Amino acid sequence: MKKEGQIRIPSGCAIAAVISKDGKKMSGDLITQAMKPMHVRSNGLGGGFAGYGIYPEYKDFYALHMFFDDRSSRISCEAFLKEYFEIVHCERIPTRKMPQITDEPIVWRYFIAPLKSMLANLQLDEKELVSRIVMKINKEQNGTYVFSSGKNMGTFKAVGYPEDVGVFYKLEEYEGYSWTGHGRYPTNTPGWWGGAHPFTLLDYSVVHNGEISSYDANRRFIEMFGYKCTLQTDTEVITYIMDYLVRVQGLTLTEAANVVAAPFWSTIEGNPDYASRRQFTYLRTVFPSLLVTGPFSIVLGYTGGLMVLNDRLKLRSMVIAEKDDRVFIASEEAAIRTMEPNAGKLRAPKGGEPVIIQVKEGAY
Amino acid sequence: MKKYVIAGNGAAAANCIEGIRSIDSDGSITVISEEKHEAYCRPLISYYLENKTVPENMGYRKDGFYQRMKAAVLYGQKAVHIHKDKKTVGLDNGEILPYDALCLAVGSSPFIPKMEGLDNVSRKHTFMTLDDALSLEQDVDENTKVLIIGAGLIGLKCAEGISGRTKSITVCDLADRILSSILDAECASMMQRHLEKHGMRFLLGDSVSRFDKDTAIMKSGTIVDFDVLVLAVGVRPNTALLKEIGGEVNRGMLVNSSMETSIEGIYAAGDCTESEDLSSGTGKVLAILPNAAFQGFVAGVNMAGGNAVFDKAIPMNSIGFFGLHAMTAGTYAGKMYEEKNDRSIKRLYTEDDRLKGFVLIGCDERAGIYTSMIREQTPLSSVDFELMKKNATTAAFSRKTRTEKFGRTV
Amino acid sequence: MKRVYVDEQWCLGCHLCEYNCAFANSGLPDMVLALKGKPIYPRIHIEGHDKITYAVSCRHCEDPICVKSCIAGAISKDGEVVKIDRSRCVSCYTCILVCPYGALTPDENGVMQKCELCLENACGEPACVKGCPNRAIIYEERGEA
Amino acid sequence: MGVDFIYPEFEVIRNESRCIACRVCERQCANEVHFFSPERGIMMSDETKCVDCQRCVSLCPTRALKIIRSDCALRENANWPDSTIKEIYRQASSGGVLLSSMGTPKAYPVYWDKIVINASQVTNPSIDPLREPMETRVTLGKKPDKIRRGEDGRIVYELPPQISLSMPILFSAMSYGSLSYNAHASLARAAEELGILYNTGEGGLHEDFYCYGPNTIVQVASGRFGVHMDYLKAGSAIEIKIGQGAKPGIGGHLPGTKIVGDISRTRMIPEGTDAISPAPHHDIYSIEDLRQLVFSLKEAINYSKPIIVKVAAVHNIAAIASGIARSGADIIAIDGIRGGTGAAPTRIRDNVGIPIELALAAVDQRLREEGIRNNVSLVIGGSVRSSTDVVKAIALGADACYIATSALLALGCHLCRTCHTGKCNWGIATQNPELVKRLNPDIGSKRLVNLMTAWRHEIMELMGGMGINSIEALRGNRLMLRGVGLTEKELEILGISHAGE
Repeated sequence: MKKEGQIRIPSGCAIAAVISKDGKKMSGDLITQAMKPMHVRSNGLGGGFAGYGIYPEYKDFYALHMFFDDRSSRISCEAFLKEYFEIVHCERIPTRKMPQITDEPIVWRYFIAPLKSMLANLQLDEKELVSRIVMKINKEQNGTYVFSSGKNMGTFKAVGYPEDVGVFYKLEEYEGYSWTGHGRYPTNTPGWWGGAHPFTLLDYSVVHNGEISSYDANRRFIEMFGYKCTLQTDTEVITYIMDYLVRVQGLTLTEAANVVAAPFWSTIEGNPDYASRRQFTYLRTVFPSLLVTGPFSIVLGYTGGLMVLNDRLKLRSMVIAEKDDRVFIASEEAAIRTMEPNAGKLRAPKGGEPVIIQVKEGAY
Repeated sequence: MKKYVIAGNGAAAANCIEGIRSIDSDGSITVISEEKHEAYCRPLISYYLENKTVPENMGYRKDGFYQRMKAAVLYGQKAVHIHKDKKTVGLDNGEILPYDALCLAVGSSPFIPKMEGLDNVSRKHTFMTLDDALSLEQDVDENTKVLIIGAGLIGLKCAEGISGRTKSITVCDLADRILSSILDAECASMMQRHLEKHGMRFLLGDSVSRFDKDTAIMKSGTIVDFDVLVLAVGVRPNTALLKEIGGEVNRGMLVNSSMETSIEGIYAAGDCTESEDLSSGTGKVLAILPNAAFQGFVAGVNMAGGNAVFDKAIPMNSIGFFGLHAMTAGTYAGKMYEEKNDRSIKRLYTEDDRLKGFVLIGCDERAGIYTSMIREQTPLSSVDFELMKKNATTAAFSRKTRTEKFGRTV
Repeated sequence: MKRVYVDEQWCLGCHLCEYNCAFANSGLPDMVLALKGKPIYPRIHIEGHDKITYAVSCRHCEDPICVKSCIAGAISKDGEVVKIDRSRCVSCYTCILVCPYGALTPDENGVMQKCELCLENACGEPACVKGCPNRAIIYEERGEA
Repeated sequence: MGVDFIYPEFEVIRNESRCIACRVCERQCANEVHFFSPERGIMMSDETKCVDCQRCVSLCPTRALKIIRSDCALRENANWPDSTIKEIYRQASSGGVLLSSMGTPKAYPVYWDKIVINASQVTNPSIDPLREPMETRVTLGKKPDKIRRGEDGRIVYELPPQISLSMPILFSAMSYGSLSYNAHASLARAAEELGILYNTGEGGLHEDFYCYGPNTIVQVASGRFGVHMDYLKAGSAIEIKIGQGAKPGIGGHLPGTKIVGDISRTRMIPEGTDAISPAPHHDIYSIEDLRQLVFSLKEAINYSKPIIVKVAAVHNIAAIASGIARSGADIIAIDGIRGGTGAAPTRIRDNVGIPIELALAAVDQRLREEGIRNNVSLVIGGSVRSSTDVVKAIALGADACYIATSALLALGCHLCRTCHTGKCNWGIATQNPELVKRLNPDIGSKRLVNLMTAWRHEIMELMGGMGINSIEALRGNRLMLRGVGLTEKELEILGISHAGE
């Protein structure tokens, strides 16, 4: 049977997220609990979380979370890393032994800083270098997989139900201002840890529920720009698209959302505002291949915020609620109620309408 | 409510009723009908004798015409006097009809020249009305010898009409040819040959010197025995009604293009009138049905206060005998173009860049195109006349004209 | 009113209109039965000269001269449609003499016939229009000249 | 050898019991196959002249006619098929190059027919185009590499010239001269009504059709016929034609007999002179020369419209396309071996070039590998026969498809493949006014609009089935395709998996 990356595996999912607009830290237990009422949306073949602000002591370093099939993979990978980076700190990521989670690979994290000489040599900025090296490892180094690479954030994922994965990774020991969680329902996979969500590149993490019909159009386009879709998952390609649009092309998150979930031409033409019409038309004309069709609901995590986005037909559920400084997002309201029974302002964003929750400047 | 009176009940009268009703749906219409029939088509009487139609089919309009038109008909009555100042019409039964507008559609009457011994002829007929035809029918069987005086349209149609009923028909005419009013010698002779093939005998350039009972002694000395005599020498417009009250009358009543006579409120239409022949520019009695119909309708419209003119009268005739049709129109003036063979003759007369008239014998295809050229006075220079003269065809018009004719409502 | 119009620009001179007309007015269910082995007497005719062809049928004039001229009262306007009551026709050909389009023609017995827009035969709409391969004959409402 | 008899290819079968001798067949056959025998009172045929265009069959009001292939055959020989032998006879008789029209009849693999399309089931909802918006609009042209922002931080809306199509189809180049005036009028009017484009081909643009400029691609080919400033400015795009799928590597030849009247005026050559398009452009002997022509044209029109470079699909098409993509061209058009022609040497048409599906897949992949796919749009042609061919082409990576034969079929073409005789009974590939008038553009344009509307509906249905509601999301979406009965190599080139994988 082919595993993730050798074949494209569509899957349905559960999503939850929480963020404090004031940048107040929350325990990872909160997001773990949120996944419980959505148990039936997963099938035990993948769960994961991303937390932001969890590594304050290493916040200036890229935190690489990695799976190794065996020790030798780790040794050779470390050697490779050292060609480009200074490894400031590395360790095995703490986990619990539990019957629900089995066949675990070796799970490590590295806090690294790019070598200045290498940056100058390759004429790259450090983000570009980190992203290229991550791609290179994932594409070329068998038995090694980088599943998190941002600063002061990290993802934790495994094959299993998400509520078990949270316990497995001891998330209650982490504190972050923003968390996303994901439970997976792949229709056809042997279950591979790397295939679980969130999917990340640098500090972008994506949790996604859906099956995008534009997948190969998006993939074949984005791969022109150095991205390698090794997993063949929607989440991966969406992450790369967001990275490309926001980091490489310099679009705002809203603009990027208007590319990915572009308004229909008829909607654009009916827009009374000339400036908006022009902008929408321009973005659709320039990036037609980055339009994502088919059902999806995603939460994009990044340093200092979250963006929620549905496909333009709103073919997947996604609700948002608030309480005080906290904003809650989930596939189902039940997940929100688990995190905060008294959450209010419950709403379902429209198809294609990005909702961006930004942490106060300086609070993260 | 206006009062309309129409004297006469032929094609002109029927069209006059329709003309009035196209403008005025309320006014009262009274028709004075000398004959005791609804309006019928007089030219059909020969076809009746020929068994090509039956009286039920001879009505000029469909059954119920007068009811639909809300017109009252006084059958068997005749207008005998008009009081133009009182605006009344007096009938032969003494009745007086007031009118606001009067139309004289009184037609014409057979002209019977004085002939010695005529009074002693036992069975003599004129051939003008349905009653004439019905009475003639009674008198003719297969052994009847018929003498018809007059080889004009009426006489010959009568001859054709009874040709199936009797074996012996002799037609005589003072003129040296048949249909002398519309055909020249050559054309007439072609028609004559055709008629002779169907058993007619002709005595032309000859006339009855006197009758000796049922024998005609001709000027030439020829003696013709007959059983039935038909007098078809000609007709005269009935103009007396107008003439006696000082209305302008020539051979027929004179009318303007609105069909009004010289007396206000009195209109005239049909065979009793004289109209200007557009093709010759002269006044003529054009006693043909289409003229009567146009005139009657125009008179009716104007009587009811509408505004219509008819100024495109031309002589024209389509007359067929035993399948050979002769069509004529306009005047035979100017340059003649001719095509002929032993079965047909075509003659077109042109003058001043116009088609003036034509004779078509045995070549009637699309003849109306020629007729309309005469009526519309189409400049020959605007058509491909070389083509047109060989073939009556709209293909000879310019594309633009054709587009107008065929691409629009006409 | 909807009338039949011709556009000579597109007429191919294929004469199909004549056959479709003759068939439609034959009252027979099959064209072969209706037309095989006999001359046809259609109510529409291809006319033309040189390379120009076009179909001519009754124009249903506003003020039809044939109606006024018919000596038998056989031609009338029924609404906007000029119709002929063929049982009354005596074949005098006066209508031929007056029609400026050459739209009336005799049938095999010399009885006059004309286009009545197929409104009362089995076709129900002008057969010439329906069968014209190049839309050179059109049935529609148009303005006056 | 005196005897050089080739038995007629077709037989005219006339059902005497149905024929009413209306003679429509006789009047409609420009080849003069049918004639009436007054003596016998029946219609007869001279089958030697029949090309099986089916005009008579189509117009026969009693369905008394059919044209069938003659079964008079030479002795069966797998190595020497009948057609090959007869071609030899013809050449032995004429001493000339064999000429043909339309696309090759040879049985090259049609990869479209070996590719199947995906649909959503359970995991992803299909979309009903009757209920939800379904977008088929495409914009062709080079896309900018980098978004630029002004000093106020707002995006600067700079964009190379684009052309917008309501659906991913254009009418391919067919010249006025090879096609009739009415065929061009039909194409132009349909393109306007549909919101797509048609292409002048190398015959110039008749003055009557300048009004369709926004829906016109003007072509500049090696003969440069009809090219002048107003012409270049008239359309929405300029196409430099390097080659054509039906005859890669050779030029064109419209005989002087066809250069009459408006054709001569439109082509700007004297009446009666042969219009010879050289095999190469004599100012393009290399890729850098192409670049110069591209930029000359751009200068001429002030960089206001995209430049298309059209090439035939040949062996190294991927590399050629890569070169063109770097030449400044905005759009590459590729024409496959099965593409049509008004006239081409038979041997070339039937043997030179490669199938469009393989060319498309190779070019799209190559341009992506080089990261320059965004530099150009890709239009492909060469027997796009249906909406599914279009969907498959788009999924393989085309931005849009050129159709020509399909459009001509809509206009009445029956693929008798004798365009080169100039006696097209359907009024399409002829200049004989009597024949030209057989194509009424009112009908022609409507039929084209119908065809495209039908295809568009089908495309939308297929997209909806795939859960895609914008054609952009289908472009290059090869996962939506699977091969059936293809070799590993073919699958590899097409970049698709086999069905079941």
